[in-house]
Amino acid sequence: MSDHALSAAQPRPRLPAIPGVAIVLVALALVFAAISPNFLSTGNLSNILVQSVILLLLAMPMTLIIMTEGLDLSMGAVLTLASLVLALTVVSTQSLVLGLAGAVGVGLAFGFVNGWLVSSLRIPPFVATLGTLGVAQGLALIVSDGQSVVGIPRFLRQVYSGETAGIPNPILIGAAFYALFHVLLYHTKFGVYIRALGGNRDALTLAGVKWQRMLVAVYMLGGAMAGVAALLLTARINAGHPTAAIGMEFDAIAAVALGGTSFERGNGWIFGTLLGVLTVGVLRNGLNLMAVPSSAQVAATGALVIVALFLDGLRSRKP
Amino acid sequence: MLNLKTLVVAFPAALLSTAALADGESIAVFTKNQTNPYFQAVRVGTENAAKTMNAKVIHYIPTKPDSIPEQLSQIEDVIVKKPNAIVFIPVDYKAMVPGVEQINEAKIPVVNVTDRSAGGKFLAFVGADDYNLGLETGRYLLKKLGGKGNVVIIEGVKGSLTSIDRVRGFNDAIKEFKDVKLLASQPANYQRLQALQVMENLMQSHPQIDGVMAANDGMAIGAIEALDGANRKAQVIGINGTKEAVDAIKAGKMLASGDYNGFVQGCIGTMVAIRALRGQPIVTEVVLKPTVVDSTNYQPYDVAVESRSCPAWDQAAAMATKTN
Amino acid sequence: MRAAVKSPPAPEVVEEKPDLGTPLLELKGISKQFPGVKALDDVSFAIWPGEVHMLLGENGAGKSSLMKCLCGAYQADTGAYFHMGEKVEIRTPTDAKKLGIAVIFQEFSLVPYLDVAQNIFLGREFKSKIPGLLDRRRLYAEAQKVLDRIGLEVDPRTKVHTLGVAQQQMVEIAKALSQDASILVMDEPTAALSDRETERLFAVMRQLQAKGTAIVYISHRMAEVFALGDRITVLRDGKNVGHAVPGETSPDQLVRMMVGRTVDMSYPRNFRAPGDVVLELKDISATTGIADINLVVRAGEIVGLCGLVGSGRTEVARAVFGADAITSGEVRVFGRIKQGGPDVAATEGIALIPESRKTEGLALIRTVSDNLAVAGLPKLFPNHLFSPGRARRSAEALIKRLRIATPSPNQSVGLLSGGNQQKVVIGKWLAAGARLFIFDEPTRGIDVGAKSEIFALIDQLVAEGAAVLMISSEQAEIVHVCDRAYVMRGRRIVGELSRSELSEENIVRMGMHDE
Amino acid sequence: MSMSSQTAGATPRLHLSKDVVQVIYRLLAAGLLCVVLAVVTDSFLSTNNILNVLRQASLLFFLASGLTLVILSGGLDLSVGANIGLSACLAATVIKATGSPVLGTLAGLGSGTLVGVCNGLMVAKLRIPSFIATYGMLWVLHGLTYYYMGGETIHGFPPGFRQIGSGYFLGIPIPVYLMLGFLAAGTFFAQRTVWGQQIYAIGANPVAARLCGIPVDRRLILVYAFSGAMAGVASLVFLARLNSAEGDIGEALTLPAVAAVLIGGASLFGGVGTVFGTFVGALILTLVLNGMNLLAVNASWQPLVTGVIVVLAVWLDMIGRRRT
Repeated sequence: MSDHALSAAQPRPRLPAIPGVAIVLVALALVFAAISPNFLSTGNLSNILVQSVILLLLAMPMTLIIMTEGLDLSMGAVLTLASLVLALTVVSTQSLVLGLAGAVGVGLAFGFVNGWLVSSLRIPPFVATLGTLGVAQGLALIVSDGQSVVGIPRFLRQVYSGETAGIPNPILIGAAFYALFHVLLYHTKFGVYIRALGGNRDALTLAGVKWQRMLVAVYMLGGAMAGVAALLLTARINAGHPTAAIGMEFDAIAAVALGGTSFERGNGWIFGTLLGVLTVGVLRNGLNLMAVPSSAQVAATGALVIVALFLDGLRSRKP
Repeated sequence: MLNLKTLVVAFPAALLSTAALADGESIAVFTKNQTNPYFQAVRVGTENAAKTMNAKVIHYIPTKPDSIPEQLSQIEDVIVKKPNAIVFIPVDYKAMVPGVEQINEAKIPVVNVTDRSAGGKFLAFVGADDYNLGLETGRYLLKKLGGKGNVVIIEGVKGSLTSIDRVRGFNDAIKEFKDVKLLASQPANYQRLQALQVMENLMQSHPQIDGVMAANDGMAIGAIEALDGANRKAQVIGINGTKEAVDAIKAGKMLASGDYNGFVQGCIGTMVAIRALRGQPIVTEVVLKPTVVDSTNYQPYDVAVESRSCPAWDQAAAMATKTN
Repeated sequence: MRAAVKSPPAPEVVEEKPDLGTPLLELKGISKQFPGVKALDDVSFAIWPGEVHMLLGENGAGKSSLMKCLCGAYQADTGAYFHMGEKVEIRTPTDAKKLGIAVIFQEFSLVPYLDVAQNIFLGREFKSKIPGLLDRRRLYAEAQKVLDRIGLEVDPRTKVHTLGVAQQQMVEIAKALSQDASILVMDEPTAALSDRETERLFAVMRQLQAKGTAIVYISHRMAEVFALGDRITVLRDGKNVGHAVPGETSPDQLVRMMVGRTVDMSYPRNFRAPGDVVLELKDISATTGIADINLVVRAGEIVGLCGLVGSGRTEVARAVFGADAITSGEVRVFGRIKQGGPDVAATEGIALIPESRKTEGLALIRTVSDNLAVAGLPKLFPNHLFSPGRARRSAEALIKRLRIATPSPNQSVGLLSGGNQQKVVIGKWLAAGARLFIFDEPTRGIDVGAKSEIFALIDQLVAEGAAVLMISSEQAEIVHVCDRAYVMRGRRIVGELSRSELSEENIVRMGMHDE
Repeated sequence: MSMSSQTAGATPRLHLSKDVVQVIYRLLAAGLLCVVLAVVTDSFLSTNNILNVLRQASLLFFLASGLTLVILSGGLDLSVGANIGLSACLAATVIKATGSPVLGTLAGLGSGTLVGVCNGLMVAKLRIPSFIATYGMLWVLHGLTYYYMGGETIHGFPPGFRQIGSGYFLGIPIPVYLMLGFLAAGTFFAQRTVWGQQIYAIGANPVAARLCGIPVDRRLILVYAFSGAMAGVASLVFLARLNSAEGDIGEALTLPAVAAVLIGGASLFGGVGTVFGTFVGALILTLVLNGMNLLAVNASWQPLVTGVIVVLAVWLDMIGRRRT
């Protein structure tokens, strides 16, 4: 290890390495554009973006959580529960604000518990959030008694299906939150501390930063974003459903990994996650347009994750 | 009779700019998952019908079984591709309504199959009456038991329309027999293994179980395996009339299965869609009559779905419960 | 107090009352208890402005614990702190910071994926005018100022993980300096630095001293103690065992105080005629950048491999062991061409004692016994069946032979001191029956007493016919111990020094960069 | 140095390793659970129910035991459930095609192991984090299985083959014997072989293990191959028990298997845990679910209770470890 010192002494040319995910994304887009004439239509591209937003809303906080060397397996289940709470609240009160407050509240509560288990009880994040995954899933089934919640008023659906200034609302929401996360990670203390949480917690302790609180905050941010995503999901499916987003946390984790964020040492970037989410979206969309059988789509999703990580691995191994 | 029921419906064809299409139409078929044999039967039915009518079908199945967001995405993608018509089984009859509305907006004619959607405009609905299927099959079991004894119900996925209606049918059948006692009603999510374990556990709490009503064949067979494993006997019924259930009925292990006939649903759904495109007369609702498959009448079901063939349109139209 | 130093064996604690006025910071009667260990036992300690106060002691003597109490990372169980004569509390790092205490830690407190500037100002970010955001321009400007001050030519936007160990240490120093502390604590700051960087650091220290900054300096290098120190405090077993002033004491006396017994610091060697060639490298180049490496190690000799940090020494060791891929050339071990990875190397009798014990040498959560067995498993259990009893007996024999201080073979190895951990790393290769040992910085972070034990052990190994290749940054060690030495520069071997030519001057001359 | 005085006076005392202490606590917990269930339900203590619990635990244990080795080595295998699906379907096909249970068994074990080897290669050679590599593999396997099965089921196997899932010997189900056999074999492998010890070493510090001359890559491939092979074993027992193969047969089992390993005391950081602990973990998980069924608790509560137990078990462990 010590012997890398010399080479590092000369300032390295600042050539950003092209991440595996970008190569994969461009390759996929080229292939689909060549094969399927509809792929590059404005309608379809906007389609892909709109469909990717819910996953993006989960994958961005997941990126931050993974950068702290954490993981949140409960996100899909919390999203489901939040969506049910939102649907029930909106149906009974006709108030979007109350509904959203309820959903975000549920998310924050689960995020707090996750963060508390991880930071105060020092339970490994995988275990802690596997536990809360079960709790959220159970609560979702109990709250809904296994039934869909319907009768969602029109104004809620408008959140998802409406447009503002000619741009679909979900894209605007996604863009706004992307900007927020970018600023959060690169222009605030919080972002600096997130990388320190994953990279070297002792450094924070010695700098007098109360990192336990930061860690709880990161998980709470994840919960809150699940609450926001619940708004879009509920508006999208026009109902609350007890299994609507089960397993979505794994999609989010895969997108983050695809984007090149590492599970160690606080090495991650939010733009990579955006690319990861889009790659998943483009792949699904393209395969659907090409009418590829569903079984092949399933396998392709798995292969995509493996190939992108393999490409990243190849490059990082070069000296 | 036939002529009365079958009326010409001209408007869907008029919507199409390419009304002249005689054949080669593409039909997008939406099913819930890749694992349940029932949906495979539907898919084979659609393919069979399309083949005879010289059209082609493309299947869209969520990669995650029964995933609502994924089926919605698939609808959006399919709309871009603009197939001539859609045959549609919603993964959730309530939550997929926005998807159906998008299809309607894109002016793609769509036929609803199996689960009746809670909203949206369809050319027709083709399905079976889950409630009556449950009621009839349940009655059949209870009569075999001599109108008395202890029974358990194994439910499907909680909140799914098919499970709710079938279980309601079971319960109403039980109410008709005063001497029948319902011991328990537990969900096993249409999963064989879960049904097996639920049954194993139920046998612990209930030393005498005479009859088992399962909301599908897979669960019924899971329950039979559990009974076999414990060396206990009970009469078991399921629903769907799958090949596996027919084999079990033949072997005397299973009493009966209510025929849900996904194959025919697929056939008729596709026929309606294609006929509408070609400006031919269609029907607007087909609810298949419940048939209980038992050891006396299993022969027609004792063939793989792939080697069955669709009914002719006259026969199909004869089953219609509503026409325009 | 001076009398105490002159009268071995170890003196009792002596009260010290120099006429320097009020100390800048005074610690009185500090004690700190950990489960099973009393890390600090009634330690008192004072620092005056403008002095360099040397803190000496073996590993585990309590230096690090004392420092951590000083900077608020630990809370002392008992004792009091006085700042300029006033009683103060130090319970958190923030308290310490308010008193102007800054610390340069030996174990890096840097965050790998933050850049140099962000690391320097971690926890002290500059707020932008827009609420909640950071002022990045000011951050980099301020960082550049600090870097200029210590002469580190690195872009403040460089991510720290791309830097070498020496540069990271310099960033660590920059981080402490940027706090404009009145009390600066340095824990072996030069351990990873080259001579050039060390010189720069000393120059900065002299500036600080002139400005009245008090410096607490921990070192295992006697030369530094005498070159820099104004006052010396020695700790042993968590107790304050004495004070001294450099001009009035000698290295031997200090060592006696640290160890509590007489230690021979000359690392005696019994030089004898070397045997057959054990290791031969012919024109080796590897993916890690080393090129055209030729060297020979014979049975019964210790061959040194020296050069600056970063000159490619570790890479040579790893290439021999098969840990990094070789692109050209051949490695011959016991006359046979060696190919393959570390597993092949191990079966052929090669042992690597890596530079970083904790991350590369040991499984810290496992027991001493497990760690001692791990390399020798195929040899101890040739039929592939593991026997805990036999593993334990083998471990007990090694613990005895190597004098490893552990309460039981079942102790977690992470709880042992550095020297004992190093013995475990060596012990596992004895169990594996290795005949060629490659030591990479075998004495880094190890106290004086353990050092001489380890050199005695190495001497014993070669006496029994083993061959040893030893990497060390401490030229004195190479000079004392080695039969011959190769010197590296810029990832190539630039020369070989025979026993008669071996001197620190020659090593430094050959190893320096042409500038 | 401060230790030297202690060495001299160290007296040999009964040394219980942390692993052993952990397992004792878990056995106590399982025992307590049994006592509680015996008191609050009347059916728990029947022989049938005990055998029932053991048999259900065995299915979980097969999967969890292979997973334990992976987790010991510091990795994770999320593909085990999907692996069961593919292996069961292939084994079923071979049995159907050849009529030979032996060939079918070989096919199931072979495909399971092959998948494991692929996982191992990805983790060891391509250096993809195991979590992601096996998650990708999960999808690939699902895709293959779905494609291969086309939504059908394969059912009806020879009675001889079915014995391994539903047979009895001396009144005890065969899977229970299999479980005890694999428990003994797994424990022997982990504790009493050189390879087992090397796997612990790899889990505790992979870099140090490599620099100790342990062929880390080969051992990792071995570990994942074992995990795959155990998925193969599980697939065969499932097949024999359920008498049918479906694509999604093992889907719901991955996370419970991970939970069983965690409840059993293994650490996701690697190097800590025992196969016996996992056995007790599987037992505790099964006991809780069995108890909830016997008490007729709504099935919706199951994920919630499982989640709480996982967190509780790991937390108590950590408290225990911090004290020592």
